[in-house]
Amino acid sequence: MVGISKHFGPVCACGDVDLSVAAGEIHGLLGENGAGKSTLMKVLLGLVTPDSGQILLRGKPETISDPLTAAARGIAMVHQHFSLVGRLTVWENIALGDRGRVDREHIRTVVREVGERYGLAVDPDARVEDLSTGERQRVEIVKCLRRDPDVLVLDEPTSVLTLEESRDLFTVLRRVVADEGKAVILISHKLDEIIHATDKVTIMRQGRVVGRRITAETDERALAREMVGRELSKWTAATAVGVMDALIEPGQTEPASGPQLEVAEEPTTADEPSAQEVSTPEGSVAADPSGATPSAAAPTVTEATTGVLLRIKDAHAISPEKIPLLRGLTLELRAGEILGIAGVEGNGQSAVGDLFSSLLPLTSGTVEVDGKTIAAGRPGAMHAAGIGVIPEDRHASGCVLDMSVAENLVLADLGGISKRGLLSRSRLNERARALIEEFEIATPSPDTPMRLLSGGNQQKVVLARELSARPRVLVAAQPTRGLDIGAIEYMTLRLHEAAKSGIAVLLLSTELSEILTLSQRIAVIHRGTIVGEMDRADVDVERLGMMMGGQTA
Amino acid sequence: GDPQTDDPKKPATKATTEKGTDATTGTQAGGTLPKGEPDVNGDGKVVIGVMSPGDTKDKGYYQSFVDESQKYADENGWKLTIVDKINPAAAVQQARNLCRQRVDMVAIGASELKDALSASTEPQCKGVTWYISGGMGVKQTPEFTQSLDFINESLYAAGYAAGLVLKDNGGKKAGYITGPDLDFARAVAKAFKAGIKAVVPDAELVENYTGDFNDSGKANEAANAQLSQGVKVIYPYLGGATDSVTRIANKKGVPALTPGTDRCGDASGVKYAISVVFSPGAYFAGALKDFKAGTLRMGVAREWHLGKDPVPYVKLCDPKGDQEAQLKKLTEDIGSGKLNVDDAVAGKQ
Amino acid sequence: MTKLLEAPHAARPAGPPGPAAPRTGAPITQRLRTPGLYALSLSLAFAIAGLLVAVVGKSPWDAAVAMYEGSLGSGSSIGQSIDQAAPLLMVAIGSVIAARAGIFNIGQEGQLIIGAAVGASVGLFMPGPGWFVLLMILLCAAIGGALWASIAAILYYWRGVDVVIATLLLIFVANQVVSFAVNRPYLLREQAVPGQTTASQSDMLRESVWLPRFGEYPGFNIGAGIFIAALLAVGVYFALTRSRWGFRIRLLGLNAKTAHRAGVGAVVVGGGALLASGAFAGLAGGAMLTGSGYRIQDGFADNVGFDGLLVALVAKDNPVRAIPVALFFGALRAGGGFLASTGIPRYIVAVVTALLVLAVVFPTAFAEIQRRRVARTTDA
Amino acid sequence: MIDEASVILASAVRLTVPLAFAACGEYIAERAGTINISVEAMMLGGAFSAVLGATITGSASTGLIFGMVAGLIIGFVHAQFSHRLGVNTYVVGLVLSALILGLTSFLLDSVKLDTNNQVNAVNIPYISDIPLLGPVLFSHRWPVYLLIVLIPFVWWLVQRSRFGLELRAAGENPQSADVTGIDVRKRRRQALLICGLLSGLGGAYLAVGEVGMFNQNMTAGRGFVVIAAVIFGGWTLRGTIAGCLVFGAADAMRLALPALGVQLNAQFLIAAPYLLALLAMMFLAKTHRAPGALGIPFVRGTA
Ligand SMILES: Nc1ncnc2c1ncn2[C@@H]1O[C@H](COP(=O)(O)OP(=O)(O)OP(=O)(O)O)[C@@H](O)[C@H]1O
Ligand SMILES: Nc1ncnc2c1ncn2[C@@H]1O[C@H](COP(=O)(O)OP(=O)(O)OP(=O)(O)O)[C@@H](O)[C@H]1O
Ligand SMILES: [Mg+2]
Ligand SMILES: [Mg+2]
Repeated sequence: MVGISKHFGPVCACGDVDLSVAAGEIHGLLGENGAGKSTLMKVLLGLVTPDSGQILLRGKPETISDPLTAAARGIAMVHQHFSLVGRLTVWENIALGDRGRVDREHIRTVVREVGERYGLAVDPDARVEDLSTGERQRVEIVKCLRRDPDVLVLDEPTSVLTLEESRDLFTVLRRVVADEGKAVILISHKLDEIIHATDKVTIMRQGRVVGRRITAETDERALAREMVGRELSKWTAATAVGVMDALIEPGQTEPASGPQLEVAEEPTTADEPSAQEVSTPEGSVAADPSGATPSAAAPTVTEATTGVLLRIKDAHAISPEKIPLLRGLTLELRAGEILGIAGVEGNGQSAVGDLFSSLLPLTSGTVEVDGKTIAAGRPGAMHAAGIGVIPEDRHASGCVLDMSVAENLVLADLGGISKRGLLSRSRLNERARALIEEFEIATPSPDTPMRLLSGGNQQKVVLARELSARPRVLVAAQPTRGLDIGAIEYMTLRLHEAAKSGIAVLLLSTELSEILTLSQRIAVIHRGTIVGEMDRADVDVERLGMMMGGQTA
Repeated sequence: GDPQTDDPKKPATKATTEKGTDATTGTQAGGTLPKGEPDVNGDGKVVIGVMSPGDTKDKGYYQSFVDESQKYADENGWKLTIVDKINPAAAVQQARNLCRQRVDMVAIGASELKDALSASTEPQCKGVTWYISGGMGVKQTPEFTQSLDFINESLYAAGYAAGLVLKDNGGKKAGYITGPDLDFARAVAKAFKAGIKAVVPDAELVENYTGDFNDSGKANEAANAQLSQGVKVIYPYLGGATDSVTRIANKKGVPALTPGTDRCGDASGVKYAISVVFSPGAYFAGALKDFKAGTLRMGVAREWHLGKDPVPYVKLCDPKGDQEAQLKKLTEDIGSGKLNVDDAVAGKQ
Repeated sequence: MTKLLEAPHAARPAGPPGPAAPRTGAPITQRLRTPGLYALSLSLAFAIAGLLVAVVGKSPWDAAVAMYEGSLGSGSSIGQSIDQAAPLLMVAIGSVIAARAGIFNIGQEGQLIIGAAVGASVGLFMPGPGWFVLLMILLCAAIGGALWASIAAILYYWRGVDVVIATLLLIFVANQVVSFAVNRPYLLREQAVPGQTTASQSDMLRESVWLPRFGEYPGFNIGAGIFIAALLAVGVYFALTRSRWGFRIRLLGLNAKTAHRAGVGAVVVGGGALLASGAFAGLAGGAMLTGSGYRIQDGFADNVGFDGLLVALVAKDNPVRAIPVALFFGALRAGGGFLASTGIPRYIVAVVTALLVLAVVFPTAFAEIQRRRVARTTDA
Repeated sequence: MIDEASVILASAVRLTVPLAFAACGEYIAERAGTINISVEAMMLGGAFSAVLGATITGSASTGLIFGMVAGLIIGFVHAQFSHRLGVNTYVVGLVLSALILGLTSFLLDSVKLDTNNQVNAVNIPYISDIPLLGPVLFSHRWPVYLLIVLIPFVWWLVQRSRFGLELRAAGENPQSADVTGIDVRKRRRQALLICGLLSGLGGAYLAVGEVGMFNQNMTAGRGFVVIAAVIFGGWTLRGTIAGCLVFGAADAMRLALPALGVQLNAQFLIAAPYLLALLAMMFLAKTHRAPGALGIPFVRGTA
């Protein structure tokens, strides 16, 4: 790919990008969220028409106008968001991207063959909606491989997988590359994955290529630096890019005394619990030998830790399709602590988020705040009980893109800005101005439609709204997903502050690094229930990974 | 200003009724005579506005109203404005619109549109003559004239004729197919049945209400079902679906009756055995004649009796044996009052 | 649920920030294009209609004159147009409320006739002073419409039955319910004059419960319905834009999940919006009953429910904008009735109305498509 | 008894056929994601054009083709407005229904149409003489046999062909379908065209098959019964056809019952298909799932 450029309005998703991949190699494409990785690949697949640039296959220029042409040219892609149709069977989904007559027997045989060849067994007659996430991804890969592509693109394939499933996947990829001489492009922003699985790596930042490396000749720190574009504090880097090793063996490359958050203006951040813990793990453990009460090292929190503020008891819930989401989840949260819930996507984290968003009723079990049971699922019940939520998908449930910033800031609390059922414009604006200032939201005016704000600022609006309601519990689901470094730092800082002010913070994340950076206590969720809990100080990544994969080792 | 604003539940006070025997007479007592008939508004031309609730191309009831008036208008160089398929809820407004077109007469084809009469007292309709083909509780006021016929008379006679046919072909079942299940449609069936029973006492009448005068698909199926159950004479009391039912009956050789018009010599490809003529067009023609002569009086109801007046009548298209004589006798008995049809229908004989 | 036209937010390309297309600095030709398109598509609609009139051997010019005469040509015509507009506007207001809450109620035709039937029962059987009974008729008609809509609401919120389909099918059920009632002497059927049969309709309401009329009769005169409708339109407009209730409805319509989090229950607020739209349709039925026909019969609704829905569509879900649009549709209906009285088959009016609606939605939709296409290429 | 049963059943078949043609079309449209409420318009337009065609050419069979073309044109207009211009599909459907009812009624007043022009009945030799089954199944006008071929074909088209696969994907999960390279809006437009074609054929069959003439609004709400049948059938072809049979048989029963001496309430019977469809949706909503994106306009990039 030569000189590929693509703009979305003012956003430059790709600017003059060159990328070359040789047969027989796994090529990593590394970059932060929004760096333009997916867009570049969509250009290759014909899903996005580039403004300029050329695609050369085996030296010959090709015009790829749609995915079918791409497939004909031997390019296949496993998308970041699955492209499967749930109600169709596996074989039908696999037939979907083809042309010509649909030959069921043939496709079923092919599915079995491909499955055998690469160790990707799937039942061709199963309905996709009945499969687990891991199985679905297998279907996606089979769908690509059955066409014997020369180039296979995988867009963040591991974000929904357990550690073990990821390893299996990389084994498959190795086989694809080694035995069949195909080229694989692996998109990721997880450094360890890139290091472990790829031969070469291209690093993108803000739509441009900023580096090309032979994987064996580089290391995570160097990659991280290139990816982010500046020397990062270890902790920020870790959060942003997911280098777990660095978090487990602290203090080796980073001076322990260094500030954790570069943008931290407030000196108080130095005392932050997680930082304290990580930088002096021994101290932390020593100060809290019981291990049950976390983060004893942070003095501001100790008084608050005595009482349990939020308690979920044996919660069961099912989806509208009758699929169990929660199976006996039990959880306790104290004021002033940050509890991280780790887990692989699809194991009930979203359900927990939905539960606190009042979106999910329980079939049995209770949610209590301060000992008072809350009617789960009733509109606004959780909010009324003092639970603020930064939802996982802010577009779906966090904000209203077609309302103004001001309106988004007051969604749930109309009481303060209205009189006898009528809204007061002036009070609305007054309130919005105050919050915009306090939370440093970059917006032209309070009346600007939410849609026009950048992702980070949208997230700030959500945060501002939730915190301004003075919640007792704050649930943050994937709070930094899709944000840039600056926004991540800001968010991290705010969550710490919130905990310090006595709010009980529940952090839901699929990024282990995020969990490790922020939490004082870590619980692991698997198949809708908590399978284990440990103190931040006692974290053993292997064990954590196994628990996330379902083994209660 | 509505004529019916006093308690609507009170039965009508009997209007001046003309018991005429001759449709062409212009001399009658009672009522008022609008000046200058037929050009009552004095604009030098005669315009008649015709209002019909149904399709005026239905080859039946509604069409006959229009056809007669069209014929008459053409003969006399009058202009006819036809407004059909009027929703009863829009009747008054439609009548007002006609008044604003400066018509000399508003002729209402069926009593479903009786609410239109309330416009007759309004200033913009001042001087216009009003005519309604009556029945169904139209209360007489001084502003309009109406023609009345009597379902029981013509339908009893129709039933009688059907009975004669049944007797001849040895059948015991007659069929009746109509659209919506209306009070009026039930009354028709009742009189028709009584007439049949007068000839064939153990005959049955199969009544079908398809729900829609124009749904020929369903009417056909009703006919198929009836014919398969041994119905030997069939009465398609329908609108647009009439002919398609008769065609099916023709194929099975089962005689059919007409709903309102004389189609004995019909060349349209469907054959009727009995013409039941209670055509509103025929009554209207009588009124138009008076109108032309300047003798049409408002405030009176003109009654049309079987056996007394030229219409209504029932006619066998291919009479056999003494059928014609029997039917003629019945007609005369009804006309002379020897047979009280209402009692006969009510089973009080 | 879908919104009228298409959800405006869905029309924009997704993806985070940044206006999708440069709005400023569009060349003048582009800005003139939409009005030009309107002119073009409207004249095309009229041309087709004219052609059809010519086909039956009448003069299109005379037809146009008759349309004008019947809708705007005189005081009484204007009054007639306004009278026709009143129930359309009421239906449209209800449609707007539902659409803003993200619910597409398509069954106004049924809600209207049920409302009218309930109103008719009240008007016929409730004793009391005229003004009081009139108020009760209107109130109960609205309640009747709301109750009919509530069947769809219950089916949706309880069993997940699609609102569009349920409200649509319920129209046919409503028609039969009313037909049943006006064919039963013990229910609403007209009292028979002895010896005579009756049509399928109710008795006429007594004059004291009719909606008052203003103006001198043969000239300009209008019923009170339009004042009620216009007041409601303005009131609902303010309620939607200024009140907490309106904010909640909007929130629900724009993002149901966020609304739920914020304590806006879909069942209460959304179901309420659906009921409100049913109530407005029922009220329209009550207004038709007490404003012009004074009795109910088969075919009473006469497409007012559907036309009202189209008014809301053309007014782009804005109750105040619906006022002129309803007047336009009212004029079409009034002019159409008058046109029929000149002997031109009345169906031409239905055809013209349909063509005009298509002509009105075409330019905006087309402009939107163009905008999207331009956005794609200028982004590129 | 056998005779009566065979009469009712044969009548049920005749009442079912126009519904079934249109229902095959509506089924395809809904599987592609459109609740097409202009079937009534397509049927009525088809019925009118069929009689017009039969009048012009003198051949009722050619009339069927006219009917299909009329349906196709209505489908085309609907498809362009709702799946190209993005106008709300229900609004388009409503407008088209009003337009076609008006247009056919209007033209009926000004065009002289044949009133007795029907396609031929074909009694299949020998088997049409089998008692009960013979007259019920093998003694109809020839388009009825077309349906016998059409149903398996539609099934194959939707369930087994590439087109059908893509169509279902477009109705279930347009976003995924889009990523896979399927032109969702195009598939939906094509489905509407097929729907128009088949609904037009259904209306045409009613007019030049069963009745032999055209009356104003002669489809009398059959299009909405068709929609009810697809819902009743839980969006499967089997169920849809079964739904048509149920509604057709119910009508046949109610029209035949008086002849057998039973009279039921007319209003209730007319409302019955709609009530049945509502009940079906109520009780089968959980097992019979509608296509995932049914009634949701597709806009690229809104997942
Ligand atoms: N259809 C679109 N319309 C507008 N902007 C878009 C569109 N698709 C992507 N973008 C923008 O282009 C930029 C690059 O997006 P892209 O999806 O390629 O990032 P990425 O590197 O894949 O990020 P991630 O790791 O989050 O998947 C982002 O700023 C994104 O918001
Ligand atoms: N007309 C037909 N001809 C032959 N087989 C049929 C027919 N209709 C249904 N079937 C059988 O019924 C099965 C289900 O078909 P149907 O059309 O009802 O599927 P569906 O439920 O609509 O599809 P999905 O399962 O994707 O929702 C098919 O696999 C086929 O074996
Ligand atoms: Mg991406
Ligand atoms: Mg004159």
